[in-house]
Amino acid sequence: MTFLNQHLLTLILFFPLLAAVIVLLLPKGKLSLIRWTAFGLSLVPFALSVYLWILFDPAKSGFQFEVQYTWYAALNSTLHLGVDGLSLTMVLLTTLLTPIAILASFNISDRLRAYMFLFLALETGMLGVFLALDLLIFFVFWEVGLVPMYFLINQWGSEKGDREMWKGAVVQARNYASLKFMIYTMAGSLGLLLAIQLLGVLFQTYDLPTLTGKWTALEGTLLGLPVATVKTVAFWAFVIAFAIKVPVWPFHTWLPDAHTEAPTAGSMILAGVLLKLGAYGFLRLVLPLYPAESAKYAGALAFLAVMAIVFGAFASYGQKDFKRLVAYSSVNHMGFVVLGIAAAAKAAGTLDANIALNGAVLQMFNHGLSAAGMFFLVGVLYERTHTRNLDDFGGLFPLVPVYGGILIFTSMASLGLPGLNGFVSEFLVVRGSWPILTVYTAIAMIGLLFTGAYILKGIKQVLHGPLNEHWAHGEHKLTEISPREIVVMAPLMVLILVIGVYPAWILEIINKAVMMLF
Amino acid sequence: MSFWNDPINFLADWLNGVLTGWGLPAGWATVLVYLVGITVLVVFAMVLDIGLVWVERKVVARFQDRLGPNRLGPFGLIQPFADIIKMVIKEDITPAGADKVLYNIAPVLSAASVIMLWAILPLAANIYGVDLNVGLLYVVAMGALGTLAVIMAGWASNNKYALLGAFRMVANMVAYEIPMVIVLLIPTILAGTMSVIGITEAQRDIWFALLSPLGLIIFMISAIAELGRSPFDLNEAESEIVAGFHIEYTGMKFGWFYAGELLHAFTFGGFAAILFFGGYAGFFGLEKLPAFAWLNLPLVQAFFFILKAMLGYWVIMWVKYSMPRIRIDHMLAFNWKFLVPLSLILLAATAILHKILVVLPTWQYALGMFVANIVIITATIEILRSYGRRQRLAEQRLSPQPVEN
Amino acid sequence: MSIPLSWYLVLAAALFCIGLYGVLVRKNAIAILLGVELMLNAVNINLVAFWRYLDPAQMAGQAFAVIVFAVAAAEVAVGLALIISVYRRRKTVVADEIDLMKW
Amino acid sequence: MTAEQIFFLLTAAVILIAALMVVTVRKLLHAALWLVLVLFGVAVLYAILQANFLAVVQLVVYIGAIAILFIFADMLTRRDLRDRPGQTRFNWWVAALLGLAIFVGLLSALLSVPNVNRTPAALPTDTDLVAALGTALVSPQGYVLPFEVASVLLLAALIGAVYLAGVNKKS
Amino acid sequence: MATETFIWLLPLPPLLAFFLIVLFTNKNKALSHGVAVGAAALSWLGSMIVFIQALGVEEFGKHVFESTINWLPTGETWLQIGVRIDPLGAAVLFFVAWTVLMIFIYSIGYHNFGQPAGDHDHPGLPPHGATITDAHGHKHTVPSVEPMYSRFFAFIGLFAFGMYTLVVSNNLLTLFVGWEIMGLCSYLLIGFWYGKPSARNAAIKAFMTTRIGDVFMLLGIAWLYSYTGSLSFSEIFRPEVLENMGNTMAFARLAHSLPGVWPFLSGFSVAGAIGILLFIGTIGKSAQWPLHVWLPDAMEGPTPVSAMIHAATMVSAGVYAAIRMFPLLHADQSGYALTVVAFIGAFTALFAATIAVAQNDIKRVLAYSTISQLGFMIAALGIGAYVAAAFHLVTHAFFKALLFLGSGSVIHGMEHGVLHTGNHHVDPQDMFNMGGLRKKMPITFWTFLIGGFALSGFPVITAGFWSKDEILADAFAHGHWAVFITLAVAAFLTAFYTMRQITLTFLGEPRTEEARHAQETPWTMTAPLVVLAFFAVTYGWVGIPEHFPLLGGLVPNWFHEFVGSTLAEHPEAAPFSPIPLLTSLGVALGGLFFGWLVYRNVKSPAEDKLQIPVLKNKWYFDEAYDFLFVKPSYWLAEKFTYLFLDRGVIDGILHSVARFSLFLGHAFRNYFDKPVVNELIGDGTANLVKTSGQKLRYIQVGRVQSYMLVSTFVLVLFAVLYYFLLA
Repeated sequence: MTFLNQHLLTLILFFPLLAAVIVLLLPKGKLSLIRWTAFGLSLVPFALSVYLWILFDPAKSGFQFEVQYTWYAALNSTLHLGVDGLSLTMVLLTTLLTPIAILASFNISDRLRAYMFLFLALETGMLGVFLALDLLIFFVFWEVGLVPMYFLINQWGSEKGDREMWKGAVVQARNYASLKFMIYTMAGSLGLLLAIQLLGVLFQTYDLPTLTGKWTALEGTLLGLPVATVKTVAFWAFVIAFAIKVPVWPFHTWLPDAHTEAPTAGSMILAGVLLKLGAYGFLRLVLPLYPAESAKYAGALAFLAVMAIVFGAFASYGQKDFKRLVAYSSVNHMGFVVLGIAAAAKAAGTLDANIALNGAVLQMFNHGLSAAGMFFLVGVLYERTHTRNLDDFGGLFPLVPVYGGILIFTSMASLGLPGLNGFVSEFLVVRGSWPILTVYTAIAMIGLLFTGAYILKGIKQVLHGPLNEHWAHGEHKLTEISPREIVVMAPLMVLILVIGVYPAWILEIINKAVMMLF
Repeated sequence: MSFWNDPINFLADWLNGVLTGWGLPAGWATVLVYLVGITVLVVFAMVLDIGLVWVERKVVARFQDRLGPNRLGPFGLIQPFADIIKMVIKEDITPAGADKVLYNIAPVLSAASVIMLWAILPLAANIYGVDLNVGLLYVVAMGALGTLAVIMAGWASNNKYALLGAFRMVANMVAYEIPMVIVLLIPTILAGTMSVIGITEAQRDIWFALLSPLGLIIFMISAIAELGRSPFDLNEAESEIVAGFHIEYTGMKFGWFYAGELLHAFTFGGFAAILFFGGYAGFFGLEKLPAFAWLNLPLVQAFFFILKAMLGYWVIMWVKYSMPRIRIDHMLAFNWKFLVPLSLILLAATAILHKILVVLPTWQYALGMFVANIVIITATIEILRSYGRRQRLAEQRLSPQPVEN
Repeated sequence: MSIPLSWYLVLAAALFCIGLYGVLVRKNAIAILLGVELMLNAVNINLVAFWRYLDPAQMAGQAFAVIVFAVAAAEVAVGLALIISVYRRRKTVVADEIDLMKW
Repeated sequence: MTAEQIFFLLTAAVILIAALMVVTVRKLLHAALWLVLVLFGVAVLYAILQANFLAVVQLVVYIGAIAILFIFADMLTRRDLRDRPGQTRFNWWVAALLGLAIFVGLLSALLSVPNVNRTPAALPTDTDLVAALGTALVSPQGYVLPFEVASVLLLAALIGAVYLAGVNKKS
Repeated sequence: MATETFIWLLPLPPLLAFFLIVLFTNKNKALSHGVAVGAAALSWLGSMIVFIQALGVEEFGKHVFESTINWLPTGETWLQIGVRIDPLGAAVLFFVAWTVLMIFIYSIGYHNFGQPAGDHDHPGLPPHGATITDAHGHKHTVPSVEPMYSRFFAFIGLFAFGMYTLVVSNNLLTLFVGWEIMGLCSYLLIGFWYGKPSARNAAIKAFMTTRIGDVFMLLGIAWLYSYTGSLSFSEIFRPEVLENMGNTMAFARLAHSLPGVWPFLSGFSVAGAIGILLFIGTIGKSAQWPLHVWLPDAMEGPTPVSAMIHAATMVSAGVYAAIRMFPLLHADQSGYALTVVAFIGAFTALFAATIAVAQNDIKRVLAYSTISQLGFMIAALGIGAYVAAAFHLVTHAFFKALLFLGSGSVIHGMEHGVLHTGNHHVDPQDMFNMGGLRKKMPITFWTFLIGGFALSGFPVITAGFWSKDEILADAFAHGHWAVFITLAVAAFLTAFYTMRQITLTFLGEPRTEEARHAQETPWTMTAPLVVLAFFAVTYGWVGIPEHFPLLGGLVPNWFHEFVGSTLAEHPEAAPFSPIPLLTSLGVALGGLFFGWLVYRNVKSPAEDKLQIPVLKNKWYFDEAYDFLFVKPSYWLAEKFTYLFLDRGVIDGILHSVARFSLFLGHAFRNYFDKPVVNELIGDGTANLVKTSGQKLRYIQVGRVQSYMLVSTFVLVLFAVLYYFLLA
């Protein structure tokens, strides 16, 4: 037990990798064995992180369960892990979503081992970002998370669909999407790497807690420039990297492509966790490292966030492709996260900022749940009909009542219906950012309005209206959602409802963490 | 030092004295004394061997409900000598195309490999050839020589039956050497030494047979296999390969093989006694009582040792004359798939348990070891039974089912 | 004990060279292996001799000898297996005729 | 010239002669048996050197296993070479010269060992050599690593040999 | 059990019913409605108990039932939520409990429980009726049971939960929660027959239109919360807080930056601004102009739903919230807020009434009348008479529920006829297809009559009279002439179209075959009518002003006392004056009379003088909105944002970057890699190796021993060299 308690984070972090290797070693043909092994193994990190959640003491300040191993002595970079409320929430989300996603991808059968391997590896990558307290490690995992997702999209993405680029040059959509995703993120993280290097070279350490104090206190000139300038540049380097990942308008165009082309489980994880990496980066690195700059440029950030909210909603409303619609909804929702962060950055330390940040973090978690659910439901439909075009559906409710019910429930969650989780976080964000960024918040309301619009559009096109006879009978007959798929949805729905009704249990931890952030 | 306490050294000193008295340099005297000692030992073994011929014949007769030799002398005691004479005067054939040298070396080697075992066989606390601290390995090594002899014989006599027999024999011996070695390690572990004397001394309080009955069983089995006696006597299966590797041998050459085998059997009986029944000692600490101090007298010990060895020998004969022959592949399969794993498990269990339990008082220690062995035995039997059941079912499935119509 | 160390060394060297000779000249692959065995034994003799003569408390010599045994056993097992399988396929054990890899 | 030295010289002579036979004799089986003799001689040398354990192991491993293997292999591959003229390659004299050269080289190297004519050091009386060897082989300060590696090697060799020599069902 | 705890439990039964039905009993119709009605009855019982206990408390306005719990941690503090029943809440709770229960029971009959399943009904479309053969082998077409029977009860269960939550909550947040949940349910219920495109669109229209209001309301809540640091009524209505909010300028900075541009806007105090924001929510919810458009379309839903939405719950919820927020509006120093409210209310009242006059669909008439009645309440609120508003809210709830259910009953009866004749082109909701139904369905007729009179404020006996009269009286007393006159006209129109409706529906002779074969509906539908009719009459008597001639003081003006004590300052009852009384009498009776007079022998729409296109087309509001908002947003969403901005501009930039790098790559490949690296270096080396290999292969004879010989030789060679050269 003591061993467990001491190495809890390490276990959580690296167990998925181990699991991945184990899965890779299984016999090729035994599909169900592979599936169940992957699923079962992926449950272990979840159990561990639940245990972590139980052990975690919100009252204590600073990071907990810290462990530090030497990693790259030459660079004074150590494998330094630790959790506070923010990362804890995210870790829980990640470890929860991974098994669900794996369960969701039980229908995959080609190169299953590789698939599962990538998935579990991906989990380690993401967890690494959330757990790392060392900039270099953070960056490493940041990039590590990229690779498996690239292959997942590129190899297991939707086969159909092309994307014309210019002068009739046509690429297969999933190649296009995966490449865009990869290059875009990498391009963003270039600046990040440089900035990190700058810090590392400057202070001969990458250890986040120690860096924070030194860097913020730094004065005078640097590389022949006034420190303020350097800081500003570094700040933007960080911000752009994370803004691309979140994604903030106008860096968001990779997202709809990637989400649309990724396999169902892939988009679940993408929307559920990967987007959070960016927001988490803001919280963990940008705010502590650049309090002054972020306060200074909060307005710009807020502007972009509002743009994301409004245009995200609009774009989503304008879609004919169901999955793309959901994808854009992510832009819209993550916009609220960034808005909250911006508000917090502007008026750090005030109660409003605190509330806004609570909202932002909770929104991250909630969006993880609802977006994953939505993508999965879209996947369920796609898997049966092999089309995502909203105009091909219509009036499916009588055929699939249960599915319909679940779809409406989840949609409402992402619409932000009070009583479900989305509302709590959005309310907190709005409440927090209203006094700080009044005008932006007001504008954001347009986005909120159109959130309703596109959600209803989706439901209208899929479930309601005259029944499209094509799916009613014959070999196209639409089959009801299967028990396995219900099992996939069940935990998400339960959490959605529970958080919506009584968010305190999770918000307490977030709140404490946020209070300590300032 | 009196004769009764230490006969060998007593005599050796006396002889040494005599020789030096004749004016030989000390070194040479020693060498001479050694030579004499060796001769005595060998002669003793050979004579005993003659006795064994008689015993064997008597016993087999009893097993087969006959009287056995009973004409020559009382109880046919003279019979063996008659046999010897017969062999000696028989024509000594060397088959054409045989490899003369090897053909002639083989029987000698075969007998030698057995006799050399006697170098380390302690008849009593101080009646032995040499106390090797690697005694048990030495036993195995001699076994290797035996193997060599067999194959030489088989090959040299330029006869396909002989060669076949040799192959079988060798396969057999090499295979069963492994469980043999492993089991030999058990007394080694228990006693903490490889020297036979040490092992014997270690059993003064309790026999290893009680500490590791399973070890004893495995040892006996592999010993019999080493001997190539029934049920492992494929090498001379009269029904198929007329008489195995010594088919071509006649006269005294055959005699050597024959004698070697008998002596070998007896020797293994002796080793069983040493390794598991406390050899010359092992009266459960009885001798410590002053009333039983006489048990420590060398000759008494030697008597008891011979007795125990005879018992072991008798068991070997018992098995031989009451068991049918096993097919060669079954035999090997039995070794590789069953005996080796089992002995390995036993070894591991013994080693661990010994380390754990040795701190306890003797009786608890012994009890623990014994129980452990019993457990292993029962487990093995259970596994075998279930395996057998599965086999039967499989066969039933394979066999054509009656069709109802 | 009055045998000088040099005797062992000379003996070993001679044995080694004879083995080498065997390896070089014998046609039969098995015979080559025989030569190899000779060389190994020569080595062992040296090892043990040095152990005995330099520092018996140090078990290095014997330990290495033991390991050489292991190696020898392995080498022979695999070598002979190879030869036999080659023999099965090509009906020859002559080292020079196992030369598919030449141009 | 003590009895022991004589004994040694006899053994050495036997060994060398047997070795020469090994490399020259025409029948491979005889070569193998000569090898056995060599090995036995070496075992005796070990005994003289008071390495009892090694001596016995030499018997067990070499004669009991390796020699037998050789004989088997030979018997399995006989019928080849039976009716061939020479057992030695055409350029045997080159090899001989080389061997000689190396022998000389080795001698010059070996005999340059500091006081090469030393007599053996006294055996430590208190310790049991076999036990010492055992502990040396398995103690982490000692040679446990090479020991384990050797065991792994043996296992690999076992499997490999079975795979190679075994008749594979396909072909 | 303490009353507070009890109040906590009030909303739960319907919620449980919802989950039970959805998860378990949805296969079994009887079980489903059993669960639902049982739940409603439980809540009803609880409400009654609470209500009675509330009556028992002295000075109830001072010590209300309230209990709170921590809900959201915000920094050091917590956001608390809780329940509260004060006089206003109690009054609302009373009618909500009654109407909800009645509607639940009514739904059983309305959805033809017990009838056979339809021949070719399928979920998402209203039942078409089933053919059965009776003993004589005659084939009859009878109403068929609703395919999604259970689902309906699940939805209204959730709906009831929303309403109860809203009523019992003591803070804006949970109020908003209930509010939105009702929004969802109205969406689901209006779109209950989602198979019909019209229903589908109506549902979305309803949701979106109300959501516009909700968004503003959310802003209001956020602002209020951030300003006062709390959302519970008891906190935000503390006089000093209100004082403070009332006096601080809301848009000080704005007004400062552009001086005098918006004197009106800059005049707003924080209280006023927040109040207006929240009030916009009400506008959406209770369908006030300009967000009224959704309500008439909401008639697509089954009739009980219409009743739910219009009478009992949602729209009332809107007014209820507005009344709750009255102190806030009131606190606005400038008084703009109340003016806006009053204006919107009065305008809506008149505006809707005008439309109602020209409608032929029996339910749409009621829909517009609802809008206008709500306008009355809002207007009353605007002139500060929140008690009157509450009073009218309650009475209206009763008689409007009655009217809707009654109309539902009528439609049901007509459907009987339609099934009988089998002519499906006859719209059973068009009043011109009816007539003379009073003989066919007497109970429906009499109850409907009561409801209608109550709606048009038939003097003395009906509840509607008292409430409406009080509003007029207050308007008059506080000298809001504009409001007074507008409302008076509206009241007249109300009476007029009500009578028109009654006449066309029940009086005269049946105009169609269907009307002739209409028949009375089962007791599950009529019983609620009777109960509601009872309240539609009697509830008015609890609010008779003291100074009313003759009747004044016979029964104490309980309602005024009771509800009036909700707020801090106690509004004194308006002094009696004959003018408003006479006005209301006049408009009511006159309206009724004219209505009868005009329509007593109108046979077809053609003969109807009032079918003016502009009225018939509701002043073209839908078209206008469609042109102004819906289409542009589509364009904005699809063309501009997605295709132009994302696909065109942003992706365009990305692609051009990609193209540039691609070009760069090609350049490098063609002009550097291929010639220099590949040919010169790469292939050169390869060739070198290859040729040398060809030369050197001849030493590789593949003979192990030869190799060894050579290597040994080399070894010796080196050894010798070493020995002679180096050593």
